[in-house]
Amino acid sequence: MSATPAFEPKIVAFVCNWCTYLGADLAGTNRLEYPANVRIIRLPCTGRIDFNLLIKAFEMKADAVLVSGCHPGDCHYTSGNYHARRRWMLFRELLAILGVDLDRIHFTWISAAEGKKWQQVITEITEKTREMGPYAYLSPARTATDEQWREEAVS
Amino acid sequence: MSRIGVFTCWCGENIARTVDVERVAEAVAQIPGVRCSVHNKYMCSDPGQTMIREKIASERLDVLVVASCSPHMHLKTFRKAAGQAGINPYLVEMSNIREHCSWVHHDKEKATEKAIQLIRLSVEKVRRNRALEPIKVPVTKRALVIGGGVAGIQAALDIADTGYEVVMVEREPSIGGKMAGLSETFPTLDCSQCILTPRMVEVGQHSRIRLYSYSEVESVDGYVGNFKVTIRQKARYVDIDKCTGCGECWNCCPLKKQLSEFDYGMGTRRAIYVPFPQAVPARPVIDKNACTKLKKGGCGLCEKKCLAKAINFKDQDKLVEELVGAIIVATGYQLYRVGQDQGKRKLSGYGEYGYGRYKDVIDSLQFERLVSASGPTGGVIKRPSDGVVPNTVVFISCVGSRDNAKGLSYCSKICCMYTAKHTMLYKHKVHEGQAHVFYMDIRAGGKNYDEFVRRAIEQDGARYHRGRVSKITEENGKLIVRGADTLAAVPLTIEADMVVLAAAMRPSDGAEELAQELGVGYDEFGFFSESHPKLRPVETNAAGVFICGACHAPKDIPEAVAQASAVAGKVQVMFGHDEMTREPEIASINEQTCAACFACVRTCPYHAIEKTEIRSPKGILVKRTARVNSGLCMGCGTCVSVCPSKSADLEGFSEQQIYSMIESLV
Amino acid sequence: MIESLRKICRDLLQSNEVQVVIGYGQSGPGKPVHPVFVRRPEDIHQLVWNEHCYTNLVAYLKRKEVQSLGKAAIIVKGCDERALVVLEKESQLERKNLHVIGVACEGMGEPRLRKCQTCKVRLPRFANEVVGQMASAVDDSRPRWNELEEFLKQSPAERMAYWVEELGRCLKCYACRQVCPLCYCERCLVDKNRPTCINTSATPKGNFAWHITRAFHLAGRCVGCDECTRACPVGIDLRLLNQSLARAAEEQFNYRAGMDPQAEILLGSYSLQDKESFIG
Amino acid sequence: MEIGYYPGCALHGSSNDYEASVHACLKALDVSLRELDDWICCGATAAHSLNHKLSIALPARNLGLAERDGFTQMLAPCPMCSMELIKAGRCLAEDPQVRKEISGIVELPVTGKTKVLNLIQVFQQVGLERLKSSVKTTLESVRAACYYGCLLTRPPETLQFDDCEQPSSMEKILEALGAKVVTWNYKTECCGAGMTMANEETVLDLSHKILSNAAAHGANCLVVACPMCHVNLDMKQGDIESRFNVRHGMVVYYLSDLVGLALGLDPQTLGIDRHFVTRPASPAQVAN
Amino acid sequence: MTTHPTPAHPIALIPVENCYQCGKCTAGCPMAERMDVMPNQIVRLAQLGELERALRAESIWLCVSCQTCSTRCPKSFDCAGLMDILRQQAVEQAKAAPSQVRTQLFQKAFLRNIRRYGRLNELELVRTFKTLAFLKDMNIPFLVKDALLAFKLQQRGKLYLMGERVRDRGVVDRIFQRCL
Repeated sequence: MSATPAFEPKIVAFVCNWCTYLGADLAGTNRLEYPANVRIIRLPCTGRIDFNLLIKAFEMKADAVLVSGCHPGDCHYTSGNYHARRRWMLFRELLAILGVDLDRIHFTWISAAEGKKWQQVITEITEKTREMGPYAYLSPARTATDEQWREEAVS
Repeated sequence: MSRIGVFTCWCGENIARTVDVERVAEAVAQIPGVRCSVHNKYMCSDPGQTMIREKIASERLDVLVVASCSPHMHLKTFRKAAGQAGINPYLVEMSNIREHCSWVHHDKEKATEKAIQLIRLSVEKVRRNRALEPIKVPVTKRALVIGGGVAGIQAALDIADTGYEVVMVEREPSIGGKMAGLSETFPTLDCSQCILTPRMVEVGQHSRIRLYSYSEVESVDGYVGNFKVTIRQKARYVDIDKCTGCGECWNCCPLKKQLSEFDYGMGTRRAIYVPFPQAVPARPVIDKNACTKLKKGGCGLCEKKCLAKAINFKDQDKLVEELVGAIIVATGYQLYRVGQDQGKRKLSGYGEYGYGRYKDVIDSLQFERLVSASGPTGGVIKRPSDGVVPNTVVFISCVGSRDNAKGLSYCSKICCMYTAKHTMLYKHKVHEGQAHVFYMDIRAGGKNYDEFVRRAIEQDGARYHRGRVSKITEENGKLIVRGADTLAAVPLTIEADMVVLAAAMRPSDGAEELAQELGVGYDEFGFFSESHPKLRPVETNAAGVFICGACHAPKDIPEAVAQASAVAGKVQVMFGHDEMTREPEIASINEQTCAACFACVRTCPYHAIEKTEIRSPKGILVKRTARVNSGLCMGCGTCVSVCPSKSADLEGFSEQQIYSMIESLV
Repeated sequence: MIESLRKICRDLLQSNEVQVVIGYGQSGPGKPVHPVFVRRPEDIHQLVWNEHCYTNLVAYLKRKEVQSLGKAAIIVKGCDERALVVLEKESQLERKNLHVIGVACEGMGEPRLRKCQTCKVRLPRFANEVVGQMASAVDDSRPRWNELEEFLKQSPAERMAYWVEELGRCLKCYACRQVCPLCYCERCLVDKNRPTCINTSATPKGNFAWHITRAFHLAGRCVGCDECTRACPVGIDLRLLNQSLARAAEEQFNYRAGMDPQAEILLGSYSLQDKESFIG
Repeated sequence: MEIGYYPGCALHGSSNDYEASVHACLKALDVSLRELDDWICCGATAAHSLNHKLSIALPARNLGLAERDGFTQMLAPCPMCSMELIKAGRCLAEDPQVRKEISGIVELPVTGKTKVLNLIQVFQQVGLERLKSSVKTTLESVRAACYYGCLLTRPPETLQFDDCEQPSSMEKILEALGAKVVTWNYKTECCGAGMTMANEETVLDLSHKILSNAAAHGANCLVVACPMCHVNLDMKQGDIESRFNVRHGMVVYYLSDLVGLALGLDPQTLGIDRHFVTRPASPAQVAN
Repeated sequence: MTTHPTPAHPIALIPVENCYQCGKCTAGCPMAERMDVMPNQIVRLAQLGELERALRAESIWLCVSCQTCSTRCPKSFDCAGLMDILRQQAVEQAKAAPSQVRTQLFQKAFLRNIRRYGRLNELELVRTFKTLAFLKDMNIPFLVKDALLAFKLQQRGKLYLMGERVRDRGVVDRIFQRCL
């Protein structure tokens, strides 16, 4: 358990302007409280969220990254999220083989109506990340999740 | 080095309660480049905005960050304010420290810290904002209406009457669409043609409407305000300008036995024909698949008879171009084909109903012709097989509709009403006749609609059975209809003289191809998709393309007409200005570095990126590159992600802006 | 075999059907095989064909200096040809401006190269003509992902450790990029500044940023010619990265780059049915 | 061509005339049948009425045997059998879990990959052209009502054979043989199937309707490809006539009977003489 | 009393809620006239969890499994399949309609028969069935009814006194054991 009580995870959220950003707004209007660790980067559409941005976020010492946009079929630009979905799917494969900790990178669909879901997602991610402790991107040090992986692997 | 001004808002207590606004202002003031960091109770209020304008002047600020609520709330407000103070509106960014901070956190310490960071994000972004000018797109004040049914007619007339030109394209030889073939309309039972034909004539004679009948849209290029439309005028073999519509030709044509499309095969026409007497234009067309002259070079009687010399057997398809600013799709519907072939793979027909095998099993539009005073039987209900007046008629609803197994899951909405109408019309013409209806649910929502159905049952004695029909067979001249009455919980067999199937409504043939040509979305059934089901019901996701009538979903005449007028309204708003301004936050391509892999072209949801070639003055190919059509780009930025060399970039969310935001998170 | 190959090329040059033949040459027995660009019929003897002709000549088509030589004929193996298919789909070449001479291939190198052991396309499929024929049938029973699966048996951290170590040796010489038949950008992203999307420092960050980008830009495109791995002066096994994406493309989207000229480009299209189990 | 052969209980019992007919006319068309060794009953209605697992296992055992003997295709002339076999085959093919369990139960590895054919499909494989060319006595006096009953086409998504509402595959074959076919309404109505014993009235009613409708549309014989249908329409015809006190006298042929007659085989070899109804001029006699 | 479907209950595994009660099953059912509860009502009862009444219905035993309902169902609901499951349940829970006992007996006899020989032994099937039926209802006419038929079959060489049996009868019995 590498986490210390002092540790406050840094979470970067890349969200689309029309669904998830508004979902987060709704969470605000409904005063749904959640941890203050998330930093939202607003982009027009998940279609705009390039994998280089995610890498950059990790390089900038993000402990977890969230990518979120409109549910399939609801994209403000009709199909941006479909293109994104494919990209992410493959990108995760690449991260997996590189040994990047996939528990540090999250993908969700959150609509403008899902303020509640935004609250839950952020709370969960923050708690989870806090437990896992700071993310040493590219350090071969074994992490908590790694141990977990090992257990699953043997079982 | 830009001079940045940061204006932090209290939003009364909304922000100040959990965010120490003073501390935020002080902290932010330390960020390099920030020349002025102040706060105010209500930034969006007049005093607040005045403060912003004053500071801009006094501190000679050139870019601004307003830290208050969601940009969806007030970005426009503050950009306007800045604009008034002489700053380019696109040099203003907002930090959302209310919805995303003060309202969702209680720990003042953390909230304040976060607020500072959020503002730092925006400061880093705004540094790299570029002054942008709204894109001005000239508007061609002419509208194209595709489809000359009741919806198209309504839209065309509304637009033309406000003084704009309209181009109408109709696939059939005459406008009028399905409504022209209906007998009487629910719930008032007023004669369909009596309502429609005057409107058709108006279209035909309107000085500002150019009608292309017997024509189809071949291709559409350009973008909102500036479409170039190519129209194929199908060879008609009759010069409609010379033709006087006297009728000599079709009266002399020896080929009398051609099945009439207008009568859905219930009646016949000649090889040269006007689909129906009130046709607009009232000019004939030659059926090249029937005409002996065109097939074998014989006959040619009509040509001899025509004093106006309007017949031209050498006629060929012509392509004409029209420039328009808006496109209205009103391509309407067709009936689901009850027989096997649906022209669409995933649908299957009702073998069990024997449509096509039993002459007296007909669909609802065929029945309309049978009861129509102008129909093949002059309005006398005679069954097709032997012309006998049927004493028992079974009407079956939901044929194709709400039948997942046959491929259509949706309700066609109007069948309940017209079936009730059919039973009445039948009863009014055959007094001793008995109408039976097999239905699943009666959906009669609408002004005087349910009353209408009750009338059919209570006054005109239609017998309604709640259940589907399983099979229809023919035995010695009778149609044996095997259904069920689930309310009585009995199987029910009725010996009928005629069966009328309320077949489902489907989009017209070619709807999907047209949608693709226009870059408009459509659902799994081929119905055009509106851009927002509640707030933008007649717009599509392709700017400048609108939809009305049954091409959008099954609907009845009043709805189609209402939608058509709504579209007209939208178009009038658009044509109210000489040019349209569009948000300048769109994509652009660095043509020097573009490798012409055209990944962007493939992924752009709006087909807004084109393949182009850069040529030297001598015309030698220098290189190929992608180029953004600023008239079409909606600024989603998908192209940026797929561009391997990042030659594509997006104003307002440029690579530089985003990266510096991320970097500011250290 | 080689004679018929030379004859075809000689005729092409003589008839001036093409101005240059891109093929394999060898300065002498046992000497390394290298690409040759034959422009005169009399030089045709320079062409050789043996089991050391493993390089993928398609990479030379993107070179301006080669393009300047005029219409080319290129000698390809079944595997190399896949790269041509991708390039054509990405409108980097027009088939009519290129004469493709396919050569039936039993596999290259002694012992066989890794890519050859699981090769499925030993006969070129779209070439103008194919020289030689297959002695043995293509056996596609061979499991293709062994190394990958072996590698994935390690824990994430072990993998990370491996790559930090491996990529740590990267000199940023970009040979992997240069030899790749599918890296044709006029200005590579890594050379772009304002902003610098890819950290160029020779630190783990920099190394990962580059190699992630290189691999991912080949997602659904890499045809597994392994030129990058072969060209790497410090012997980083880049093949693994390419394979992980190739396998995903195949298993998730049933897509193999350069196999079906009709198929829509993987990352240029989408399907409503795409899996999204990983999305919350 | 050689294909596997699963007779099913009926053809080795009271419907031995059907087996005779199938054998004779397929032999004449050089289709040799290899009978599945030690096959067991498919379980029929009883199994799927009383125990689902059994209704998969019994046919699965036979599919297992077929795979063991390397049959790629197997003819099951009884539609009930072929339907049960195909249904089981699909369950197995679709679900590895089921495959595992059932293989255990039937003590044979079984994947369900064997293609099970009904009689019509075998004729289709022989090909209409081949049939045409090998006709010896044309059947012009035949005005057949082709009766498919239930299980030749239903359930359609399991069987994937012909059009379940308006099947026409038998007609095509008969027309190729020069016979006339009538269009009628009861092609796919049920004759009462296995209820013959337990619920006779039902069977008599349903079969009566079928016979009457065929006659009403001018048929001089019924053509079936199912032993049960034959029992109900032929063997029971006497009882039907006495129950409704009518005279049907409707000859009921197996499809293979008519094919056989056209190929010039004699009624005895085809087992036609073992039918119950033989009264009106049989096309064979007309032909000679 | 009503048995509500539980996940354990096989009925819970079929999507009864898909049925929208259009009645096309009833309309096409060749047996509907004779049924006490219409096919669509059977499905309805299943939807309501009123299985008791469905299980005791005669209809499920009148169903001839002709598949017409399933084939024409606009919601592709397998009505015939439901009938099978109900029959199985009815027997397990001993709720089968007494009036339809013959059908059940016949099917029981059928299974017993093939369990013993691996293949159907028609003569024995009739024998067992008739005896079972007789023991139930003591109906002599029905007992002797088909005696003449046997003779007619005999004439046509269609009667086998000794039916066929498979060599490996052990496996057949084991299959039954494992399934029942």
